[in-house]
Amino acid sequence: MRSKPRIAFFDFACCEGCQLVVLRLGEELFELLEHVEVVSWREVMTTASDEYDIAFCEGSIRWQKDIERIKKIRETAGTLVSLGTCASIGCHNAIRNDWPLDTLRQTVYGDPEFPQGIITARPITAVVEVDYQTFGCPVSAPEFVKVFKAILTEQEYSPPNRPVCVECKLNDYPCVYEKNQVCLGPVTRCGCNAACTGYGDGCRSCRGLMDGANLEGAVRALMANDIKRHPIMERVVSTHGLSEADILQMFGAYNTWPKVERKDYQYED
Amino acid sequence: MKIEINPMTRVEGHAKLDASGDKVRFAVTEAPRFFEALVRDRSYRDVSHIASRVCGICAISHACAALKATEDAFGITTGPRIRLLRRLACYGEVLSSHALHLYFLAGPDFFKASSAFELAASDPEILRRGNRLKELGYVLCDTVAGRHTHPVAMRLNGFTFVPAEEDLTALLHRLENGLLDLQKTVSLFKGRIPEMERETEYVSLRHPLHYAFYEGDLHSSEGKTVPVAEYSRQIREEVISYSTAKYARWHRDSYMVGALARFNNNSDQLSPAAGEAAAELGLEAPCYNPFANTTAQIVEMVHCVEDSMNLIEQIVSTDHPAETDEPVIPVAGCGVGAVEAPRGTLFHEYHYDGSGKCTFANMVIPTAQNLANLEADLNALLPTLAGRDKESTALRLEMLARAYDPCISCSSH
Amino acid sequence: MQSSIRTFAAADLPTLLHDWVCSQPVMGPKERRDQPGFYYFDWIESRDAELKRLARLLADGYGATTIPPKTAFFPTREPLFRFATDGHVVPEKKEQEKDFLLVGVHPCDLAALSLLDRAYGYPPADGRWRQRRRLATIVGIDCLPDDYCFCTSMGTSASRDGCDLFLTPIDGGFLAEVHSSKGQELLQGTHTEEAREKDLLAGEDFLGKKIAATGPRLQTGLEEFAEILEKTDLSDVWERTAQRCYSCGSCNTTCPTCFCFDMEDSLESNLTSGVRYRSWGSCQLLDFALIAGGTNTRDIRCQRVAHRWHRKFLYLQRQFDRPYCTGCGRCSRACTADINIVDVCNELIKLAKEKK
Amino acid sequence: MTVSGQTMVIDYIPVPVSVLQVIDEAPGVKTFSLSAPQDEMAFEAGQFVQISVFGYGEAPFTICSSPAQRHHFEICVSAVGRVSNALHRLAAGDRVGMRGPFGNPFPLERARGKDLFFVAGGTGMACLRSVISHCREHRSDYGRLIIASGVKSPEQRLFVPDLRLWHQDDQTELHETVDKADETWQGRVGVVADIINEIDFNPRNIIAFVVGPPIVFRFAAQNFLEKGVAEENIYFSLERRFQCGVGKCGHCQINDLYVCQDGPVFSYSQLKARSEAVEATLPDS
Ligand SMILES: Cc1cc2nc3c(=O)[nH]c(=O)nc-3n(C[C@H](O)[C@H](O)[C@H](O)COP(=O)(O)OP(=O)(O)OC[C@H]3O[C@@H](n4cnc5c(N)ncnc54)[C@H](O)[C@@H]3O)c2cc1C
Ligand code: SF4
Ligand code: SF4
Ligand code: SF4
Repeated sequence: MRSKPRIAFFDFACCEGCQLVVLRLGEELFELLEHVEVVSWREVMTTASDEYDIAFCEGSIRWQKDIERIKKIRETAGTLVSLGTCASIGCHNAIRNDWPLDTLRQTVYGDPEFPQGIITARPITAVVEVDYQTFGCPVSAPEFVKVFKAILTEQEYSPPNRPVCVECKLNDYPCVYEKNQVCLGPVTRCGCNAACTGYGDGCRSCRGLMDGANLEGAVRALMANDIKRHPIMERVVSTHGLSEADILQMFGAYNTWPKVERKDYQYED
Repeated sequence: MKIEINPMTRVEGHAKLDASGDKVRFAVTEAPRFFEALVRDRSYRDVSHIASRVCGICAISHACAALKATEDAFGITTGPRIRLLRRLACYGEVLSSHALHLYFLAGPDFFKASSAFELAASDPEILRRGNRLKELGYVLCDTVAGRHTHPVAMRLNGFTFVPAEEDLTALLHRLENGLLDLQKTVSLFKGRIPEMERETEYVSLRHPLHYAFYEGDLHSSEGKTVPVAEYSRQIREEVISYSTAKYARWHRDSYMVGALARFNNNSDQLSPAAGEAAAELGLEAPCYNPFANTTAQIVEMVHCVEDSMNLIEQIVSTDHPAETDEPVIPVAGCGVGAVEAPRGTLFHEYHYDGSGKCTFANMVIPTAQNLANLEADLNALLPTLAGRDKESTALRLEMLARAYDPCISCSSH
Repeated sequence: MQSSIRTFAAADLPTLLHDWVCSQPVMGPKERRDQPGFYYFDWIESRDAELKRLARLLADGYGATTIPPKTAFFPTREPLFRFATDGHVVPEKKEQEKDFLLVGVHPCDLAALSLLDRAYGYPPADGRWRQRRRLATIVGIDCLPDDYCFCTSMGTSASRDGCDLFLTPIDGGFLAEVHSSKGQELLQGTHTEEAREKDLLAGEDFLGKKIAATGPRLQTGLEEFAEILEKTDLSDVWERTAQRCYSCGSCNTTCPTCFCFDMEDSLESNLTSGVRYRSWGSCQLLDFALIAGGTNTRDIRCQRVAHRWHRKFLYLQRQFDRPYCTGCGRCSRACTADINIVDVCNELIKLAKEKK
Repeated sequence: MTVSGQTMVIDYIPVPVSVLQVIDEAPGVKTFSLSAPQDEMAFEAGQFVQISVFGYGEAPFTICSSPAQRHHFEICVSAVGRVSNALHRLAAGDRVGMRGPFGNPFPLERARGKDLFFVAGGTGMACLRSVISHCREHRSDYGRLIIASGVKSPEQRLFVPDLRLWHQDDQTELHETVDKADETWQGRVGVVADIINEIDFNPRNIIAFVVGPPIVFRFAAQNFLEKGVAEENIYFSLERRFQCGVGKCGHCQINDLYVCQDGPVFSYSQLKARSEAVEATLPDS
């Protein structure tokens, strides 16, 4: 048996909700931690170490200096995990790229120049290669646990390429469309065990679009127009009266980062 | 002596503390995420969900403040059952957040441990208890709002899901056990809080009928009470060159929000067991010891647990609907919403156009409001530490900063 | 066992249910309290209120459950066995090693269970399915269609496949067809009477009403439909359908006749023991036909859509002589992309006619 | 647990078997010798077993040892994913789970008295070794035994001792090729399907067994067909990913055929009209 792998948690710009989800695992976390040695975790530990084998990184890249920091972490860690949507696909942080930085600074600080050193917001996956990706805002606890175990047992983990609908059905949850709510579940990567739809709220795609998601189909299904619909969908579409822009904005809430490739983006780095 | 603590550990978010000569500075280095800008142009449907992402620890408070502000803007008055359920969720959040602070963040200092894990190595039961209390708070939130971070079931004018009566009453038993855990918590922390005294202005919400968390008017210990909608005319926010969080002041150069401020302003409304806990801990209003913010948190935890039982009974006996399929009709308008987040008064303000798009947003975060006061306290504390070595001075300064339970990613949002 | 037809009064139903619940575990339909109109199968507790609710659903009729009753025999996710990573395996104790009763199964779902009997019974038979099927006593109940039902086209409107007792609501009570000795026993504790001519007519009347009220219809016979699928290039319809389809799999995960599944090992926190689970699969999901090396034999949505129809109405039709669709309409109800199975079938038929 | 067909009921519970020996075959490829459950393993060449590494999952592997060998059996595994990588970390003494054997074997009855032509691309040899061993053990039942084996590079050759044997004695005609030679390789360079064109054989008396990646299937089929070999005499053994091995889970379907039950050995004539048999799509169609 080799000695216990050393693990570290790091955070970049985010709400630190993912770390809370991890901490909330309680007994299960303590059991999992038996297999490792936690050497750095700023939110709960004072001591820190620059040597670790497995790094969990939460949050998005925001400062210029974050780039160096994440590269350093990548160099040190044998295994790097992006924790949650901020780290994997940018989350709400990336929405800010829709705006010029001066406008943002003016809006929030009343000074177009302050603070300095801010760059285009991006997930850590856009800067370094990660070995495991986890999604969710906050990270889906079952997925974190799965990945943690996969790492310790040297398994691959491919994020599920199936939509949330599958988990709704396997849990026998009513579809929220029947509650006259808009849901992005049919195009969103599952793995959250239908956390939102189980409580009657539509999925907001916090785990990001799954591969091969039929976005055009979704726009068509949700947009107010005169295609023939079955009664449930008819009610949803007529009450919410969504335009294409509304629908795309909904998808964009967590999925804005890939759009950074757009020509009209202002890069600030 | 030059002290630099960077980054501050066992706090939420990135900050650094440095002391050189007789001056201490507490700088927020967390990257701003520009939430006030990024909700602009977005639909009212998304606002509370985006807002809750400001902070993982006080997600419910942000969601509530955003929902209240939006409801205010749209002229919606929520029914009594909705308000009761939201209050319950707020209690859950206060309980979990305080438990996190007490047992995982600040706690280890009182036992000379560097982390909760180290603490657990010597006494696993302490960590287990902390975990149970934290979990109890989360379970309250889960039951009402689907989950704590980030709440799913809270929506404008109601909930997308309402817990069944059985689910609510099932909590009662856990809450009773929670009170037992809290008794042990009181004895554990009693007498361990460092002494210090610096009088300041204490600001919180105040409600005529109950110890305010979810609703109330804005109240200052200077003797002034105003409706929350007035907040921006009363409180001035100011950008500081070395910090991405803004500082705030009202009547004086700085003021304090959070558990101690609430205790000082509203202790007359505490539940009976909370009052007893305060007495046992030797906490009496007004208390001018900022370290006692931690003590006040224990008292508030007792209050939250005890009053939750009360709330559950009220919720079960009110059959006003809280769940609704009816869509909200947006109207052009401005609204302000304030709640007592675990760390103090939180304000959200939004303006909407007629189609329900957000045109302006402002969020005033408790930790930001506390920063000026924290610095003043640190500067008052430093001279009293003369004669100590660097390490113990640093630790004491750090403990004071932690006593404020700063929530830094929130403060720079 | 000779089949006989009896009647009993509606007022006796709650006591009857009470007897059943006291003698064995009972699974039956329930309505979600926070969402009226949403039905699901679940274990029935012996509380009065719960029995009253069940009696009401049976007497007044209830709409199709989203998850079909096959879940009683093949749960959405079930442990297959526990293992230790050192190679030790322990069969998972089956939850329901006892006999149990499944009540309130609609005719189309009875037909679906018998289709799965064929598929899972095809050698080598699925032991779990077979075991649970043997333990179950089934009480069917007749129903009236909603906008999505098309059982008449699938020949399942009057199915009694595999049921022990079948109830038809008639004025003031139920017609109870006894189909097995187990079914007979179920009636033992209640006062029943031999069905009279008038009762039998009322039963027929119910079926007649049901058939008349069933709107959507397949525009051709089933064997002809299989032939169309086999022989015609239908890509126009597949493509049109695929433009809308999300590949979300809800059509499969709600279908009473779908039987594909996935298996997954789940390790416990000690990393030395765990459980292998099996859960419902769906051929509409992107990864379903992924093979080693990264090739996916159905990576284009259109291929997956076509596969669904081919499998249901052609391949399985040829293998088992029955289409793997009962006309329950669940897939159309569940589809958030508004893909209606009957509409698509009829589009296919229309295209085939045009091509001729 | 017996040969499939006799196993009438299945509960998906594997039986534990021990790893007896692990042989490094080539980079990324290992052969595992496994103990037979109850010391007796009855199977026919071409059948596969479902191997579980507990905590990782289950995957199908063809038995690559001779059916005559009954106390233990071998599988040859290339590390591509979850189960196969986990297998590669095992050592003698470890235990894995086994279900099966399953699937249809190579049609050796039909092949009696015929010349047999084996084409193996890459790890395809893993699948053919068992049938080749069987034919050598029953040498008099068959005519010529022609083997064409192609790998990417010399180090990728599998079962080198067997190859040496097949080369040396006169029971088999072995033709080896590599895509890319190195200093150790003096033999043929080029694609394996071309060997079909270079050898004289009587197309009317040939039964061909082809196993390899899709490209090998396609070109081998084309070349055999051009030589005049009948469609029903060209056999493929196909791979899919699946869960059950017994025609229930649905993952392995090639149109209406189940690889696990109707296959994995199929004749070209069975596959050619089936759109999902990507291996049988001829290069020019
Ligand atoms: C009848 C039969 C006989 C076989 N015999 C042999 C044999 O003798 N030797 C042998 O080595 N192999 C054999 N195979 C092939 C072997 O079963 C497969 O390679 C099997 O997938 C290995 O399982 P695994 O768990 O290691 O790989 P998996 O984890 O299943 O991964 C296999 C491949 O699938 C892809 N993949 C998996 N999941 C995803 C995803 N979510 N997204 C994208 N890509 C993904 C990857 O590209 C990976 O390369 C046989 C297959 C069959 C059907
Ligand atoms: S609620 Fe959303 S995710 Fe769930 S089934 Fe309906 S559309 Fe799919
Ligand atoms: S339910 Fe509808 S959208 Fe989903 S896979 Fe089936 S046909 Fe496609
Ligand atoms: S295919 Fe659709 S209508 Fe047919 S049995 Fe399945 S769910 Fe019912």
